[in-house]
Amino acid sequence: MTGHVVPVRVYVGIFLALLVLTGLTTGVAFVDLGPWNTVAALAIAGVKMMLVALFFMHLRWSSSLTRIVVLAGFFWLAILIAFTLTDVGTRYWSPTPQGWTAPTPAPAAQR
Amino acid sequence: MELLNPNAIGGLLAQAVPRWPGFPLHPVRASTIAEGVDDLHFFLTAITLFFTFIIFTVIFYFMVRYRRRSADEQPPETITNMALELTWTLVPTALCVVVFVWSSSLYFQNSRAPNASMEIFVIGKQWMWHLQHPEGVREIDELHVPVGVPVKLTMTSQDVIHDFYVPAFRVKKDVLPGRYTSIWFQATRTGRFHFFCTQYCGTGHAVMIGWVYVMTPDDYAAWLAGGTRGETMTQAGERLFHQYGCVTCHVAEGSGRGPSLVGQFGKPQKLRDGETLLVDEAFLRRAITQPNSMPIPNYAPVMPSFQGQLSEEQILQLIAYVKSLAQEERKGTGQ
Amino acid sequence: MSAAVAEAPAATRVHYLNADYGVKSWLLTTDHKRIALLYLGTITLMFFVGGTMAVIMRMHLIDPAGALVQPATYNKLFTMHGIIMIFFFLIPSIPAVLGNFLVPMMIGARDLAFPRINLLSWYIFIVGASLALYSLVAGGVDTGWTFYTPYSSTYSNTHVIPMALGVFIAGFTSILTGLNFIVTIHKMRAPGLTWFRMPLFLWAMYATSLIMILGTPVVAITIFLVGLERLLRVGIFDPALGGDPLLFQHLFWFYSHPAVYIMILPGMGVVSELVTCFSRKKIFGYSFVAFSSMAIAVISFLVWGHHMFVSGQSIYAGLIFSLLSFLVGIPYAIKVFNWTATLHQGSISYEAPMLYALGFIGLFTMGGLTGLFLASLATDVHLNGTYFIVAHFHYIMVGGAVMAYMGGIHFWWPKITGRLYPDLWARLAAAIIFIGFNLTFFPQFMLGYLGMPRRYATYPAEFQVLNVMSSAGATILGIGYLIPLVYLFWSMRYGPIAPPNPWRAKGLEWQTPSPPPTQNFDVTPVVTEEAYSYGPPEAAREAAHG
Amino acid sequence: MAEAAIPRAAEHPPYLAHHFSDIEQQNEAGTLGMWVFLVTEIMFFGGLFAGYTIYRYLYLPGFEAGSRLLEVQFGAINTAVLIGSSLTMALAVRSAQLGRRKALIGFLVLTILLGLVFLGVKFNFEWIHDYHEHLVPGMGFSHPGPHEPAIQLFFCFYFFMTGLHALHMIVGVGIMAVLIAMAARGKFDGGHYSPIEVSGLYWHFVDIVWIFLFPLLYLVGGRY
Repeated sequence: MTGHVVPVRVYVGIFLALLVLTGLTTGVAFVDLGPWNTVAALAIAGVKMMLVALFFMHLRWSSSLTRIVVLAGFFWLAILIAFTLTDVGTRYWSPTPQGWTAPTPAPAAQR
Repeated sequence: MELLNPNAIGGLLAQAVPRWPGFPLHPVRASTIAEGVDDLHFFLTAITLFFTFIIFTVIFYFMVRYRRRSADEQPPETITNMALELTWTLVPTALCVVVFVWSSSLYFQNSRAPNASMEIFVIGKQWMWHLQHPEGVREIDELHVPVGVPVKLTMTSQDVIHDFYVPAFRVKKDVLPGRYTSIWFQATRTGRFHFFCTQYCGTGHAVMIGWVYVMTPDDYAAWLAGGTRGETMTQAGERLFHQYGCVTCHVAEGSGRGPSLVGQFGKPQKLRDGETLLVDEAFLRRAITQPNSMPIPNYAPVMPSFQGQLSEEQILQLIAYVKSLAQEERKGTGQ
Repeated sequence: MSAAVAEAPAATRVHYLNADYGVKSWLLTTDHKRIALLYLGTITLMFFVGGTMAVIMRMHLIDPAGALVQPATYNKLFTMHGIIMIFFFLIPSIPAVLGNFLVPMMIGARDLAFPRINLLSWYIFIVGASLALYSLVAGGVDTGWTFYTPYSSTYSNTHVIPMALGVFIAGFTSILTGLNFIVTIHKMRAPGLTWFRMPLFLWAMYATSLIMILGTPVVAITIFLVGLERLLRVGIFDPALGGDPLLFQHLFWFYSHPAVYIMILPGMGVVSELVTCFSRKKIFGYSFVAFSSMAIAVISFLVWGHHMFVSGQSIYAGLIFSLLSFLVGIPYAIKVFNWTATLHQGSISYEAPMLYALGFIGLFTMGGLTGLFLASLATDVHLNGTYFIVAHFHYIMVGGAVMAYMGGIHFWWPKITGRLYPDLWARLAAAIIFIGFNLTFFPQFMLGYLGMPRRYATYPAEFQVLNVMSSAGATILGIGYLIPLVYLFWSMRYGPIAPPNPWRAKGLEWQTPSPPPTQNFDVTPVVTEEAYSYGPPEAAREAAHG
Repeated sequence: MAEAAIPRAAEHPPYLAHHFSDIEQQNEAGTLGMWVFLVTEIMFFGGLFAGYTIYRYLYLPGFEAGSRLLEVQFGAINTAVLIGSSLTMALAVRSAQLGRRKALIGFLVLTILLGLVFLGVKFNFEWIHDYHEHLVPGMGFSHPGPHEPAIQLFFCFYFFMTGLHALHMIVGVGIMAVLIAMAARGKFDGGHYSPIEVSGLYWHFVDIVWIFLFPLLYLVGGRY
């Protein structure tokens, strides 16, 4: 009574793919792509995570309940980061972007 | 954004509430926004009392009407009534949205300080408040302001988080270390009103309170004149500008290593990474304490950080001086 | 329903209490029922520790200049009161005591999915609680239960590290208990017990467990970072390094607002059971109440910003959080209306559990509606940090969660101990608690609106009248809580023997003798009917519908 | 009392706990339990990732400068080592499924070795080196330059995150050691491999955390 047994060559294939991706992400970091560097690094890390999760952790052959649990984990992390960024990101937007005008001179100055 | 006129609707309601002698039902209304906030408060109180009344009476009625009369009484089947379920889902939702729109429009309206408002700088320190008028008068735990003039408080803390709260004006804002927060109010009545620290800040949190004295313009002018005549904040700022060598780089004509500060305050400034920020107190404070976190195009990030060397008060004085540079520039072009 | 179990007198029958004797049998038990009792003892102790602090504070506040203690001591009192009551009483109260006892029995299982982890959670709770008590005895903490930096990480010179460690460790109790409940409810339901035949208490436990496992780790790492920052004198919340004081508040409230729902959701599960049992009717709108528990579990993670409206958070973020905070109130309205509708055409009896449930509905309605004041931006500016907030959350926690907890303890007491408690005394205690509670916390709404800030050891004289009223109420409330302590202990020895189903309730837990045998059910029950099938018996209903 | 309901000892294999009705239910409960625990771990690390994201948004130049002070080659080597240990762990689970005890023990030992290599590289080549470079906040941190406070913040995060990850690695190695002891005593022969599978999930999760830590800490903002 064994769960889903995965052939060795699939495991080794995934292992090599992960090594290649590691090399790729390190290499890409040495190329100046401006903001795209971060996007590339995260995208590659995401692909590597999917490979490990789907094949090494057997997510591909496990019940939909397990998949929902995993998605819930990442969704809640996204909630935490996204909502905190709504504050940090918009903190320095001043409500009225029009310029500043000097205060009417205080009454004392008039006399 | 003003879908509902906050003052009209609630006004009627507020009058209806009886004035209890000696037992205040609401705190003194002494600022322009107090009326609007109180109207929303009474509307919400009305909703609360209405729904509480409904729930209590329905429950009491059911308790009496359907009390168990015999031990093995068998009540009829419960039939799920979808219409009822929808009503008490949609009605509260609609109510919430209405109150949300009303309160948010009121909040946005209250969060904008009018343009030419009088500026006062507040420094919260563990368990006392320093309040500084641009004319140079410094006050501890007291604030004298003229009635009818919009006053903008620019606040920062030297240690932990404090909070400046004037119940009578319905204004409150945390005072954070390392950052400026600001509130504004326009007093409508003369008199003496409490202000409190409402963010826990240690042993003396409860004694970090004081009084706002709202005076007629003449009394205020007399008080201001009589106040201890030190150098104004701008003069102190100018002295520091020279003492700390700012003038060597920030040459007025703009030929120095740093950008000229004349006429910069209040204008948007484009940073090297394309973001545009308004040059206000917060921008200048970050420029003084963490200059390299905001690189300016075609200027090398060589400015040293003055974090720790300048006290909060001195930073405020420098900012007041930079503002005066913008004022002169406008006056210069004005004539 | 499975056949009625042959009833042997409790004294001779083997049940989980007399199956084994000796301290080892209790300290090394993996029986969910015994672990529930271990929790009951521990959190009752913590409740009375926290409660005495509350009484001292209320006595202190009779005099505007402070009658009893120094301001520094007062700060420690409200901090310890907050920490002990929240982390060591309210959060574990219903999930760890009633949840541990009832979840396996209500789904017809012999025990939770991971009994050893269940015992481990109790030991983790003991370690956390003893660290907290050490910190209390060693000199207390004065940072407020919210541990706001930079005060907690740099400026406070009290015993913050042992307390932070205690709260950090106690957090894992919630995580492991939540994990246990989720796996148990998913994997170990009795045959025939589909999700929509489960009692609503289990829906509430499931929703609470979701919040426990998704929120608690974030506050665990945050409080750990505060402790680390105190230890190493440097950390990510340090303003000198450009650390953002609001980041701590974001990470803290991300858990601590859903934690408020961890405290109230189980209470709602208990009330759903009580209202249906004592009005002998099926719940009105079962799926609505069940889905509103789940909706609360999800939306509760989107609203934490309303704690920070005046904290310098950007007004645009405030807008988003304000709208979501309004929407999180809707599921509560649905629940309250459905409970009230359940009473319609019922046959209502007024034993003590029902009094607690009705008290819950009334007080929770007021507590919930005053939340609207704090969700709306304009009024929150005026009310934030004042006694209005203190009154609001006490109406929810004391008026709601503690009332429901008391109701649940009284309702399942015969099943837990096999004894009946004196109902007259219980009703008296419920009435005293209801009156004392209202007298204590209603004046605080007015204090808050008048602008009296919270956490003040001394206050301006014009607030004294309302404070004296509140202190008077606190003494009545204190007495009200002592009475059950007396007659419940009395009932354990002298109370009349309880039949398996004294209230003629419908849950699976009432199908076993009380107190139940160690393996709960001799024959795993098969569920054929919906939850709360209090209506006319099967045959009569066919005739009615036929 | 009716005995039929509770499975008698004959069909009651030693590893079936009393409160589960059959082995299938026990295995599913174990796996679901571990996945739910991994979700709590995602949120546990999530608190640090959220803090990192906020400060990276606020002080990007400082974080880029801080990231360039780390040696990327050690990070890359460690990533490869950890991916290798993930492979050996997966193969260990596979051999447990097929009941091959010797292969199971062999792969578990390999996983432990690779884990220790990771910790060795991390401790000897990176942390000690950073200590000598005065880059450890709280222990004589000094890095004069324009972004000094932001760099210190970056290193706070670097040490908190890699420290927490290393702690999880040590716990993982401990679990592997226990599994080897149990496997040696033949506990996993009769097709009962659930503990191995569950520990494998934990190990792969620790690997995934490092898969995200490596680019976020070492490659932020690029190395050009």
